[in-house]
Amino acid sequence: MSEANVFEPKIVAYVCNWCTYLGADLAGTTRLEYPPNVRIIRLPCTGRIDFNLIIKGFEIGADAVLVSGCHPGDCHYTAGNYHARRRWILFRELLDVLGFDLRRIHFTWISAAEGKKWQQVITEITEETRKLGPYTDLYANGAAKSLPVAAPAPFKTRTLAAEPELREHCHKLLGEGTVKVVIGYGERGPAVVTRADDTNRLVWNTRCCSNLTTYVKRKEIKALGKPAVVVKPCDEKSLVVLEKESQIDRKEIHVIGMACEGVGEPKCTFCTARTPRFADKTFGEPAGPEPMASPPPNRFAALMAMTPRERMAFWATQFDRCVRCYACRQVCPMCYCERCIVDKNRPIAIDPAPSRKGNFAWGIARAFHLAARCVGCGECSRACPAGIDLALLNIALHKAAQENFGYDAGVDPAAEQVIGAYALTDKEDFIR
Amino acid sequence: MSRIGIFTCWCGENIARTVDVDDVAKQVSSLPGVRCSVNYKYMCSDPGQAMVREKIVSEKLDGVVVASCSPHMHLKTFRKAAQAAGLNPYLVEMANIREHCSWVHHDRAQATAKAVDIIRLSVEKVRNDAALEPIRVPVTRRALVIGGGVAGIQAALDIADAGYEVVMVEREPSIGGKMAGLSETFPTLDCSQCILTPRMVEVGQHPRIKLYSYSEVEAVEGFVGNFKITIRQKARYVDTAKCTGCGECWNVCPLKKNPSEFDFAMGMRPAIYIPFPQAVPARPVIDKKQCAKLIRNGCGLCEKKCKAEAINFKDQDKLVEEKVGTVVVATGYKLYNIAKEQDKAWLSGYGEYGYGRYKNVIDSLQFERLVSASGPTNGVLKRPSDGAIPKNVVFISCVGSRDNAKGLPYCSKICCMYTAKHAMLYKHKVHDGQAHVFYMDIRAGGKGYDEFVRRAIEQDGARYYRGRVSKITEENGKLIVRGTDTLAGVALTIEADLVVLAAAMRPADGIEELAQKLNIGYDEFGFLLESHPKLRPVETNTAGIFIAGACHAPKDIPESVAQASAAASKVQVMLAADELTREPEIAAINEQTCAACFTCVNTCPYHAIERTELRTGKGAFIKRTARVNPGLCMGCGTCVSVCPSKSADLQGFTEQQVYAMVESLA
Amino acid sequence: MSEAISQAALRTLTAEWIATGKLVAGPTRVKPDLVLYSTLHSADALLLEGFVRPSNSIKEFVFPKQEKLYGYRIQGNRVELINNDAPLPEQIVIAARPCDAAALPILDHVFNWDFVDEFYNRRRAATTVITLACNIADESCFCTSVGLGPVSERGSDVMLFDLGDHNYEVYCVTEKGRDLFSGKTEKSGQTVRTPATPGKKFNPETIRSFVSQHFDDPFWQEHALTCVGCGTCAFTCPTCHCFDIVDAGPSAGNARVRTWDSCQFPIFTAHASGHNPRPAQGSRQRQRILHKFAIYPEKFGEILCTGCGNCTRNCPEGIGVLSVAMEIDPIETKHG
Amino acid sequence: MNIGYYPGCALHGSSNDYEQSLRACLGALDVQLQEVKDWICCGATAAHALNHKLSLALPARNLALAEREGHKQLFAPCPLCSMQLLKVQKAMAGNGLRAELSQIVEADLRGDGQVLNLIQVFQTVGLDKLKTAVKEPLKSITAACYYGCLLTRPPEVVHFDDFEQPKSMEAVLAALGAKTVEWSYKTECCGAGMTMASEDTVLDLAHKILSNAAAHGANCVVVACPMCHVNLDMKQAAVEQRYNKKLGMVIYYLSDLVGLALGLSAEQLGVNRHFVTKA
Repeated sequence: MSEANVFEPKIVAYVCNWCTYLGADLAGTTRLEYPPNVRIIRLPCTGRIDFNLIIKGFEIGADAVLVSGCHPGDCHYTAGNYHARRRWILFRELLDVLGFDLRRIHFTWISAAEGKKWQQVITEITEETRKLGPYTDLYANGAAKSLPVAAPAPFKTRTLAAEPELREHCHKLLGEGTVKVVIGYGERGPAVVTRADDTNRLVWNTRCCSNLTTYVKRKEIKALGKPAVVVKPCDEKSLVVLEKESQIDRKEIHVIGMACEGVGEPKCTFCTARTPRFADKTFGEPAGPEPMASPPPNRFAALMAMTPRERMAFWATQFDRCVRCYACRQVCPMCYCERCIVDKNRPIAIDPAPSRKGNFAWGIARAFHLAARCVGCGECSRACPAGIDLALLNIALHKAAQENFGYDAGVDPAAEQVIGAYALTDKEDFIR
Repeated sequence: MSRIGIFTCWCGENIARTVDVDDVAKQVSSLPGVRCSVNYKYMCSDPGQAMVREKIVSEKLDGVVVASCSPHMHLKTFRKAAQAAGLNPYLVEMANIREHCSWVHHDRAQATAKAVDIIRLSVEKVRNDAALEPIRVPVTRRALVIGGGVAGIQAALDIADAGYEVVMVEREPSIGGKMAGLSETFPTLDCSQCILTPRMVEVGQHPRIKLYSYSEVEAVEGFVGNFKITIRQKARYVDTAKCTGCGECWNVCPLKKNPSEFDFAMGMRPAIYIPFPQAVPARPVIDKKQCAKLIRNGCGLCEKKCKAEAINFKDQDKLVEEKVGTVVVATGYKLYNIAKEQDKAWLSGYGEYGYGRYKNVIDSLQFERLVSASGPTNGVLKRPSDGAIPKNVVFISCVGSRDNAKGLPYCSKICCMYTAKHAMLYKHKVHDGQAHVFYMDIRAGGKGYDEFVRRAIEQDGARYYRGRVSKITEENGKLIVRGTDTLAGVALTIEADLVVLAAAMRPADGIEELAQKLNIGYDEFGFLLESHPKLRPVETNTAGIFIAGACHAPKDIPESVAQASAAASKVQVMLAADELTREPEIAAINEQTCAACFTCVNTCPYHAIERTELRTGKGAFIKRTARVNPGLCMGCGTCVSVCPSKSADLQGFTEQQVYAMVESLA
Repeated sequence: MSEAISQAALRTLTAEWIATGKLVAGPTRVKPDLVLYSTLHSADALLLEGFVRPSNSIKEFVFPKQEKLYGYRIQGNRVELINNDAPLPEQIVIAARPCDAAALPILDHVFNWDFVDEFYNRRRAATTVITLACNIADESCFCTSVGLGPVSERGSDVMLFDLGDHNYEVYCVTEKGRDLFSGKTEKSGQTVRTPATPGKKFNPETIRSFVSQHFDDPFWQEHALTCVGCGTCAFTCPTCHCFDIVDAGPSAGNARVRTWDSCQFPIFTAHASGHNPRPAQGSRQRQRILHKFAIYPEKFGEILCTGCGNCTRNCPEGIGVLSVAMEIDPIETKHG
Repeated sequence: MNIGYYPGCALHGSSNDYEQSLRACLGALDVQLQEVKDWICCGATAAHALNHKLSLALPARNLALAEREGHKQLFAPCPLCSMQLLKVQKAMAGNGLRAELSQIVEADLRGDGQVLNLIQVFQTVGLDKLKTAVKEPLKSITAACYYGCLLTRPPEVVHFDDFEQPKSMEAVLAALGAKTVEWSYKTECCGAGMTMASEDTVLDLAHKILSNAAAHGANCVVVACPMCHVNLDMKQAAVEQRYNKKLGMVIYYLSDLVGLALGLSAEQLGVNRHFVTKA
């Protein structure tokens, strides 16, 4: 029988209770027939519809996911749909760079009066998806291609001129008790110094990679009292974000800014500044001209030049290497949750096992939680023992935030945060 | 929940026609946590509901799924039924297999399969449902009314007459607002003061209204039912308790030549004054910028003259606190300033009309004073420059309004009407005079409004020209008004003795600051935002705060009064009980895991989440956290989405529930 | 006289194994600066020189990062379990490092001392380890400090020694190994090149006594201040074997799965009550040293560390067993 | 000081008395006018009615010439010209027209130069400097400053003074020790556009302007526009005849009065060549 081999797409629809759900009710009361492939999940507002739910939809085998709510200005809760719209703008960029098939993710505004529109939308989506066929490309690594990687340039560890002044300054700070602890660099990596006499352990050279701001939020460090932290121009931006998110009190931290000559690949691919701007004390001479305001997108461009299928395959091979050591999370200054969503087990939003599915979900959650927050310090990529190109995801979202909201995390302390705000003018060309 | 009962409804033929109800009931009986599964012709009928109640008891059900129509149709019905049987109503969910299934599909097999899935979703929701109790918020059964204009007065009296205490705060020395200064009102031409002043007196004497005149709202704390308002009583230098309002002071005051705010500088007042004879309270204030005693310790005549010893030059601003349960904002409007200088960068004035340069170019409120029986000229229309009776008066409407070039695109709504009124009043006072009106459109929608305009034209012979005035100049005492009559297609030059400009309406000064104190929204022009343009027109986004009158949008008196009464009735609903009960399906924050990034605080459309701290019993600091105020949360769940650690969750739509639902479709 | 094989022949042999459906794993270069043990899809991908050691370890072939223990199905109020007895292919790990191979006997103890772990043993039995002796070491290597060395045979079925000019001496340690190479090698007169010898950097006994006696020493807290608390050290360690058991929900096919876990995570010891017996990073790092140099040795009589140096190499902040041990017992600094 | 100078058609024709006045007066202030070579019609009055591009291209070419000669400032004594030049600058700002116009006029347009009208020239010289340079304060002068239509309009193009109640010319006269009157026709149209088409209109407008100035006690009218001058000076006789009243209102170019105050003679300035010379 031919019936049997007709592909019936599975479509998951997250709809708002006040507009689209009622629109679907109206379609019913007016007996507007449409394909039976959609499964509706009713939520109070599009504002409640989180990105994890869209991912979860695909994880359970949906061939397409629909998110639908009230038209702008009609939100039952006045602004939920605006907040949602803004998140979707960013989230679509992330899905795109991950190689998701955006033809399977639909956003619509359907009012309680638009039973007809609901019928049309569901019919269209079902037919479009039927044409696309089952979503077999999801997380498939078949078409894997690798990205052009520049062989790491031989990088000399060179002690920089500012080292003695730095030590002297820190000696003074601890000596006079201005601060209780100095977070700086030592021979082997980060060094935490609490005694003035130990300040000679501090170094300043071309191998000072770590973004030390990640320590100011750690319990163990906080316990020691007022810190001084040594920052490079790229790192100091994290402090701006941390203060915006009321994680630190800038006045309670002594920031020592180091003019930077670069600390080698891959970190410096994301370099946006060579001179500290917010430091309490600055050492060293800025090397050369200020670099361009946005990261050189070479590898990113190469990735985006691939087809979505190839991109997804690329990430599949990358994420297969993930062992969930969470180094990416732990080194990130912006990851300060007391209980990471991946450690939450009721419900399990992200498969805790390092399955490909789970690793995608984790990669997506990590990246999106950094949307319009990541300052591009590149620590995640540096720390990953499996060499996963995590920063590429952050770049995608950073670009999206810049292009859509003119927002550059960590640059302007006064700028309004992107998530948590909205503008009536936010684009919605992707919403039908 | 592991003892769930599923009740599948036929809805007569409505569901059964396309969905194999028996099969559905059989299939869903094996879903996780399901105890029993039955079906019946009409679940919502009495026997149907009885069946639900009976099963709840007999099967000791701890969850119920009714598979029938839309929850918007019958969820409340079945929750009531369950409650009657002793089951927490929030453990009841519906599966919409009618509107979303049987009515929109015809293939029986597919519809049946879908129905099973729809029920599966609801079962998962119930399995993870929690018994919820409605939220109860204690209510201070008093209301604050900000603004003592006609809207504020109406709201205050309605609320007070309903038996609740009202606190009224008025910025000016007297209540009455703009209406108290109007001459007569359209479309009836009854005297404005005649209808308003009795209401003012009522307010002044009402046992349940506490009036703070010459006072402003300093600060607002708390939330619906429990606001704490700090009021600044501006130094009046007159002890209102001692003062008898005899008037000796203002009669004796030598400094009588101060432009009167109430008369919009059309008249003068002493340094110690009451704005107008019928003022409420009828107690004077001293203008500290003009009083010789206060400036250079001179004069002091009033003090000597006052037998009641009410004058107190040492008086200072006082801050007082009032606790109220709800707030009505009725701060009214002001006129757009036609002159060049503006209070907002995006506004510009009309240099070409010479307002502020030519004495005889005035705005509509000034004209009201000039024709008002209680006005500076006692109702005799004398032009400002020389007191002559103007024989030709030009009225220009839409000055500012509907003029993008000046920054105000909106229609001020009342100008068409009062301009017609002005033309009439003028004719009634100056029989041999001629009124000319330049207009863009005549917008006279309203009971008896268009007839009124026609009367102005047909009976009182006002000449209406559809067109704009390009320029006004002054030639030897005459105002040369140059404009066009676009209907006749001719350029007009009118030699006028007086020009009256119908300036646009703008919200009163300080509205933005007040709105920020109250946490309510305002549009780009400063008009306050209603919660929903159709369904919640007098509510704001902050529960317990309502708006009335021209602070919301340009309005005439009847509209303002109607909205005021609407707001008052909302207030009464809220104050009717000692407790507000609110739907428990609201957000909650896990304060243990909250990382205190406060993104939710910025996101919440209702300002329902606050920054707070966790402390030990002894008060030692543990951590900072966000906390939901159940009195304010409306349950949209936007906070859940922006919370990275998912420490925020929405009761009734918890993460656990939603994920369980999606995953059940795997 | 010894047996030898050319690199070309070794590759051909590897290709044969792959072709015959064996699961063959070995070092591959996944990025210019990253070498990992991974499953080989072609013999060409096998990397035999020009690196110190892969950043991961061979434990994942006997103790994978995720192992499905069983699946389940829920019917009404009943739960039905589905055993996971999917057949395993024979696997060969080629060009393992001695410090990796030596970890297997260590893991054998753990997975058999009281509860006999079928999943581990099945994989272990199906695995043959061909070890390539080290002729290169870096500052993080310290096998000699824990009683092993660049040519140690421990845990290997076959030893390969680089003879230069792309030839390897083949020395079969076990029958398993011999079967793989019988008839594949030729006689050779060449003698073994001098292997790399990383100097002895500390004395494990000193470490053992220190951790046992200085349990509450502020040293631990101070030393851990720069630790960010990730699991890199444990997950790339050949001997670390702590695991967690998690439920992968319907979207992951309703399974109970064993995954790696690390004592460096705060939640590793977090109680449901919220209490955490190892509240600070210092106590967690101490635990790792304690386990490796005291607890495990007391139980099984050997150190839970093969000196591979992965923890130090992979730590984003440059911490590791070596850095800790050398602060406790800095031999180099003591005796010049 | 040297500034680029775009005379426009009028100053080389009907209003060459204006140019004479300018050169004399500015010369005395040591301002050298460097006439842009090969300048063409600014397109005012006609071009914009025929073809929008043309109305931009004509002034664009003149700008290009000035830019090529390296003039940072370009003085156009006729408000029609200066407005045209400013109009094209505005049109080039931002949108792609710059490229297109550059192509049309075959020059790489920058459009960053500063276009000056007569009053602005005096402002650039500096009113204080002017004040000190005055030799014979104009005590006898009570002037009505007449800006006409284009000196301040359209405001979004010229951005000069208050377009309804300008004051800048008064300021210059004050520096010269002259009195000025507040009157109503400062920025009214003189009918220039109708000069040929409808003399009635012109005479009517001129009559209003002149009599309003007189009514406010002015003994002369000051202009900074050749068109205004033509309509108020040359046509004054016709106005007097038509409305049959004596006006005798002397019409000065602003530069005339500055010149006189600096001690130049009426002859040097060409004031004697006006139609109405003395009341």
